[in-house]
Amino acid sequence: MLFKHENFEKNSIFLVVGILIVIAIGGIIEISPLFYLQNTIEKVKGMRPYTPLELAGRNIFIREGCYLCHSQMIRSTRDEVERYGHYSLAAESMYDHPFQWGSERTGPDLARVGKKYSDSWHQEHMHDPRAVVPESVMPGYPFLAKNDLDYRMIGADLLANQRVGVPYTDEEIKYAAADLKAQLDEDSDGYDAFIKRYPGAQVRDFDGNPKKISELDAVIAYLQMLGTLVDFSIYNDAENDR
Amino acid sequence: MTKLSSPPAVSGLAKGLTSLCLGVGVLLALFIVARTTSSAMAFHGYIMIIAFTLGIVAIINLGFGKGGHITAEASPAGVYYNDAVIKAGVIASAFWGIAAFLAGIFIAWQLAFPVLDFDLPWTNFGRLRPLHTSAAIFAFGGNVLIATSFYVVQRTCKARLAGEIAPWFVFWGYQLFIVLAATGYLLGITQSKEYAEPEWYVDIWLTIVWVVYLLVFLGTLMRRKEPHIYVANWFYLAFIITIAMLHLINNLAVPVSFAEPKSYSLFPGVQDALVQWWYGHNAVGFFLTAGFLGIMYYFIPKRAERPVYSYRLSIVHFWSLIFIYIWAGPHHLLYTALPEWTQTLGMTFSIILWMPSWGGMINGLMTLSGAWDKLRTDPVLKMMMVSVAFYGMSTFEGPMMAIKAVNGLSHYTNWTIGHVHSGTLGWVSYVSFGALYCLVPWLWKRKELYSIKLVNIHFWISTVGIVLYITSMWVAGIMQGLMWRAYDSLGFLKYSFVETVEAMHPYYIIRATGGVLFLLGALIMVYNLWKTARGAGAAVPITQAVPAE
Amino acid sequence: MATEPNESDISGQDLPPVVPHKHVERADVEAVNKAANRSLYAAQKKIHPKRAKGTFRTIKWWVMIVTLGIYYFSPWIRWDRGPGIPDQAILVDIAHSRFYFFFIEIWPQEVYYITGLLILSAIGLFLVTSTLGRIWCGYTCPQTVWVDLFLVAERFFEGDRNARIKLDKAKWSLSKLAKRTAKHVTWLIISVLTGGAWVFYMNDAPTLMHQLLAFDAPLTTWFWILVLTCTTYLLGGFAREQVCTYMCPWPRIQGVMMDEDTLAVMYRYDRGEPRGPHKKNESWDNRGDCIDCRQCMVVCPMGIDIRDGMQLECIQCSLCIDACDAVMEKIDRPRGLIAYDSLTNFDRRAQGKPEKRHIVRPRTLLYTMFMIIVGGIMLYGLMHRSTLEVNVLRDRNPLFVQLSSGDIRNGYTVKILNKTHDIHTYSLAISGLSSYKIKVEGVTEKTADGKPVIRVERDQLRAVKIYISVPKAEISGDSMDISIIVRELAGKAVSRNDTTFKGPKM
Amino acid sequence: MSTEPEFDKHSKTYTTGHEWDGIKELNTPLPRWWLWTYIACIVWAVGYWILMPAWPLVSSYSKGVLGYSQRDAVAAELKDTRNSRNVFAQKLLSSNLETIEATPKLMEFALASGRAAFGDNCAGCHGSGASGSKGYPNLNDDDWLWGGTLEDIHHTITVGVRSSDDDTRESDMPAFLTDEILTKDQISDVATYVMSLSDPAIKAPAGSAEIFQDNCAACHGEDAHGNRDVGAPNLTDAIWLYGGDHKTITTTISYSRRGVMPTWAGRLDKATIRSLAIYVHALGGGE
Repeated sequence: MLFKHENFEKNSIFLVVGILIVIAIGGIIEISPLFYLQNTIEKVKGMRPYTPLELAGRNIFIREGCYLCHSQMIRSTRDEVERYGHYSLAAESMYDHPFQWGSERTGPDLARVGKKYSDSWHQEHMHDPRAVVPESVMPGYPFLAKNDLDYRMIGADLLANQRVGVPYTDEEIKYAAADLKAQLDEDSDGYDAFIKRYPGAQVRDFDGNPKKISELDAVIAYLQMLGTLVDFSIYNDAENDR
Repeated sequence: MTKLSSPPAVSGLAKGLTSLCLGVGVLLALFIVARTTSSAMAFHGYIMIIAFTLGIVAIINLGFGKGGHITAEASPAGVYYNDAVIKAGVIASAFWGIAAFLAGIFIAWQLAFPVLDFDLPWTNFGRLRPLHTSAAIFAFGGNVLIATSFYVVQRTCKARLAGEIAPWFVFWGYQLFIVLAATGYLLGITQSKEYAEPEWYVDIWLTIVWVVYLLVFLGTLMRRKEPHIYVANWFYLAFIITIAMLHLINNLAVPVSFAEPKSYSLFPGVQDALVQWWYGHNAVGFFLTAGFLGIMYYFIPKRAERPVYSYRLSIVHFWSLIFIYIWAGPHHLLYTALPEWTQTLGMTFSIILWMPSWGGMINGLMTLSGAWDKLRTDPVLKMMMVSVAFYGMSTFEGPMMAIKAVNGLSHYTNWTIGHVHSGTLGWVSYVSFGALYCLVPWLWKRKELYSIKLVNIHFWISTVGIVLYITSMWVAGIMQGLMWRAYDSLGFLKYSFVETVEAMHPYYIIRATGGVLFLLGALIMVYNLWKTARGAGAAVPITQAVPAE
Repeated sequence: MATEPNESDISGQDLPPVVPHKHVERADVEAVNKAANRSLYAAQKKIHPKRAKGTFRTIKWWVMIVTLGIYYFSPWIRWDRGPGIPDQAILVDIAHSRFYFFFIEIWPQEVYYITGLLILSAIGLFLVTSTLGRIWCGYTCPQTVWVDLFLVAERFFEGDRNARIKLDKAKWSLSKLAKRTAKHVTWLIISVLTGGAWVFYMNDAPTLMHQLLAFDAPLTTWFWILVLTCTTYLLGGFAREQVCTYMCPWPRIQGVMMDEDTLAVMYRYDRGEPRGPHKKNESWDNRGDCIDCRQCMVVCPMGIDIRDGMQLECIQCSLCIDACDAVMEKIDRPRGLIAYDSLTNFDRRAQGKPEKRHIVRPRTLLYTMFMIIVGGIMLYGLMHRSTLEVNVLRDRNPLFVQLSSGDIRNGYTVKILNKTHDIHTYSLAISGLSSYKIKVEGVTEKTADGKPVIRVERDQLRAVKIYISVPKAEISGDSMDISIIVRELAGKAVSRNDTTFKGPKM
Repeated sequence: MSTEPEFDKHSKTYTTGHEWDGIKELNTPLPRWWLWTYIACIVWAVGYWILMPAWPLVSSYSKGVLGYSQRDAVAAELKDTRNSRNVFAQKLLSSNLETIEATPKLMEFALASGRAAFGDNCAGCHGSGASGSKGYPNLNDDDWLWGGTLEDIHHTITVGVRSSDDDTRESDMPAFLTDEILTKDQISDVATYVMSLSDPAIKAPAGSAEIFQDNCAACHGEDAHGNRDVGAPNLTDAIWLYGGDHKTITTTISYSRRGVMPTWAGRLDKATIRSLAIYVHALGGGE
């Protein structure tokens, strides 16, 4: 059965083509169905794209490499569901570019950390993790509260997301910077328009310093939203078997 | 005997065209510097301007005043091998190896004593960990692969590397990629895809470099004077092609603007996750396995002076390995929101992968059958043998950890870290050290290494280091897994998460100590290699034989 | 491909190779359907080791009895730990994540002892291998021991080497069928017992025995018995030497652990060569002591010729030493033609120096030192193992509560782990605060000086919620370092846990 | 350069006849155990594919003979856990509340199930940490509108405040401005008076004490310490439900607040309500 193998050994182009075919098959069969099979993403109520502030927070989360220690994926096992809440659905990350499922848990899973702790806890924890959790090995991020959030490009961020398939409307892209500011102040003029565009979004000053739009504002806004969007009271497990 | 090949020359056209391309690169970089809002991106722009300009100067100087001819010595067999670029690769490998181990040790101590994070952006764990992994995999591993592949493909084809500018472009282009990636992490530029963190513009640069790498390798294969392509080259070729495919697809993204570092991955959530781990797993499979099997297939038979154990096994395990490895990615996503059918495929193919992986191990170690006594006297061979043993152990552990029931316990824990390091410290690093110990005397034309005794000491110190590393992470991982799923008598979870963090402390210390020992060994190696290149001690220069006409 | 040379079963000699004629160009073509080409794989060549007799065989019998004895019987040893706690001396209690080993009891957060053990055994093996070679492989490795056991059964039913070779070649007959069946049934019984013994380490042995006999055991137990039965049967009965040659990583690592001073089973070629048949009364001048009787190969379970020098296949079981010594006695030559020897000694003999056992050398000293350090740390840990473990988790939400009086209250969960086998009471105190009130949910008992008293059942963890309130005037800064001290009332165990007390930002 | 196949003495095998830089290859056949193990792995995988969801198809995927789904499996496992805890739920019902708090096992169970129920049902208003927000009381502190004993809390949860339940808790503070009981100035004065009760630095305007005694003391008490029977809060402490600044207090007096909490009697089973009461009571402010 091996007598023809010489063809590969004597002709480098033949070898290249052979390798290409062999390595392409697995990926094609495993990955491409995820794009066309309808049942890959569950049908849920409540998912919406990130608000500009949350997206900015998410980008800082990525920038600081948080995903290296914190997963955002509650697996469908008993202990994880009991510890962190309902297992994560594919639908919950359908607007994530890139995904943040993580691969290791030096710290706990964050998929449903939203609304779990208070803003003030997050503020202190980011400033000095060991001040609130003495056993923690998390690095301190005191600079987040000091840094002004750079949102000059936030409209372009939303636009890029729109291009990769996140359903941001042109209006949302246009008012991205205004919406970002509106989410920090319930009494601002932009509030009504903002909450219409992002129903159910949490609006308040997240970093405890109303005078400043800091990176910490964005990060806490992002964290407080995580895992809170899908309405599980009307989610049907059986309908979404895959 | 083959005829003496003609002395190498570089054409003016090639020099002109390459310089022109680099000139365009300078203009693009200038555009970035002028337009960007990100100071980090501007910094990268300046680096590129400097690098491209230096490149143009170097290219114009190449063969200047010698009628386009390159200074090179013919080998005894009459081939003008391009060894200069390999020498550069060996030096770069040693340098990046030390850098990677240092970064690893630093972040290991950070986990044991978080005060070492210093609460600054560029010193915290989150930014340094990609620095460690990329330095280890791409900077150290990548340079070893490029250097050895250039060496092996020339020797086993009896032909000079294709191109005169191209191999140097691959080498320096790759170093530029490393510098951009590494400084990017420190400045907060990352797309958060593990082992594919660099942003879009660095990805594009690597793509260019990699395509040239493929062309150089393929071009050399086509120039070969041997009728057959040697098995080591099959593996190198599969590694180069597959990495190109993985890199291109996993890094598809839409940048925010052509002057901004930030981009958004083309794929959403679950699809992105699978594409990433299809990439991530096969970065292990092709970068850290296929490529290094190429090293094994040349250096072990060469050093042991024994024939490769089985040609048939080479064929069967080569094609099986590259076909099946691709399927195993989903085992990184078991029990997640990835559809279950995909998980099943990932798990089952991981199990099937066991024997194809072991095919390489059998071929490596059975090659030593008949040269077993050399193990006692040749520490270089010792290192390569242990690397094959570690390869065997981790490719057994891997399929086992891909079994859902085991993965349920091991995933997200430090068991995975231990597993990866038994592969990277035991297999990848050891076979690389072996290759470096071989290459330095060969390239610098020394009779032997400066000190065999130091090789032995390197070997013993780093082996103890690996033992500390693996045992601590293995036990720690199982402990984490057990504590996370421990229930009390009422069926409620017994431990809060932070209790498991607290329990990790001793293991983090043992692990970091193991890392220090490993680094110590590597430093001894660098010293030994440096002395060898300098011609000290036993490393007396060999006088060059006159090439046969 | 050229045909493989035939091999007679005891051939140690190289047969003349069939080399194609030199001057005729050899076409690069292969006979596709030639039988040899169709065989993709090489069948395992069966080895029929003969029973050896001698010192080392006796040692190996004893090692086998002791190791198998430990394996089969230790789950049945009892160790009284008090009521409600398993009384099995060695027990891996998966359900309760607990490991018992006589007086030692390990909780999941204490598995670092196992790291210590693993490091100790790894370095221990390094040490043993660097001094005595692959003694682990040759004597105590489970694979070696079980193959030995399987060979005992094989020999019992099918006879020794020659009888077995004959039986293999014989046509199928009733007697062959009977012998084979008996052998495999015995192997399977051994395998089932092996798998069975394994599960007893994970469960209370007598209880499980009852369950097994009543076919009432959990499914996973049956599963593990099945898995271990199959692996034992396949590895011990069939795979045998192939495990050591191809699959196990340890031989490779051991190969590199050995150096020129390592004692290993070696043929003393300086004494044996030139070898050749020897007739009685013939002179021993100008020849070596090896009479090429090949008894060393006949007894070898790995199917190798020790006279070829160091080989990766050799597990150093020393049976060839016994075989050779027996022959040497018969022909009246000194024993030890095959013996434990080192490369250094070959050199020394060649130089006319006396032989030397170089066991104490830098490497072995370093290993020993390393082992003493690790062992010392572990021993210290075990001696000072606290029977009390406390974890304090401060509330995250809310960080603090302002009371109607303006006082500030913080909440903590204190987990007290009583690792003893008695019920204990513990007092709870705070240091770092000059004035405070402490309240423990569901606890009313107090010591004479007013500290809350918490009772924890033996071998249990109890989590209590405590609230500390501090008068407004005492608050200094938004975070104060405090310690929660838990003290065993009727003993010495104390645990001090640092945490913080939070107040509003000043 | 092709050479002739050679016989390798050590392995007794021929080489393939190729040579690269001095490296030759033996033509050894594959080890049989290797091939068989390889085949065995493939066979096992095929079996697994038949049993489990495995291969993607055009519009769906092969579901596997066993019809297994890990999400169903974990749901079933969680249900089993809940069922096994039912024993304790029964005990919660049959024991009186004080006994429960005194029995560690029962208490542990009640707290665990109370915590879960609180997160699902109460955290929306009272916050996940029960620290409340404007208009929703903080349940951690020691200030109670309707009483902080276990029995009081249990009753409040059962009947709610201004809910549809017949026995619901109901306070009835008039809207002093809307109902034209007091003028704007009087309200402003009495608001300052109320502030002065908890802050000695504030001086009450002349006559404001009288207004308080005439209009407010009936419910809040002459000393303004409140009256839990009618849900009137203590006005002398540092804790405010809607805010303690002058503007907020003025608004509260002018228009009244009329906070609402639903009755949980019909929505949650009795055992859960008991656990909730115990959980809230154990939050630190319980009396």
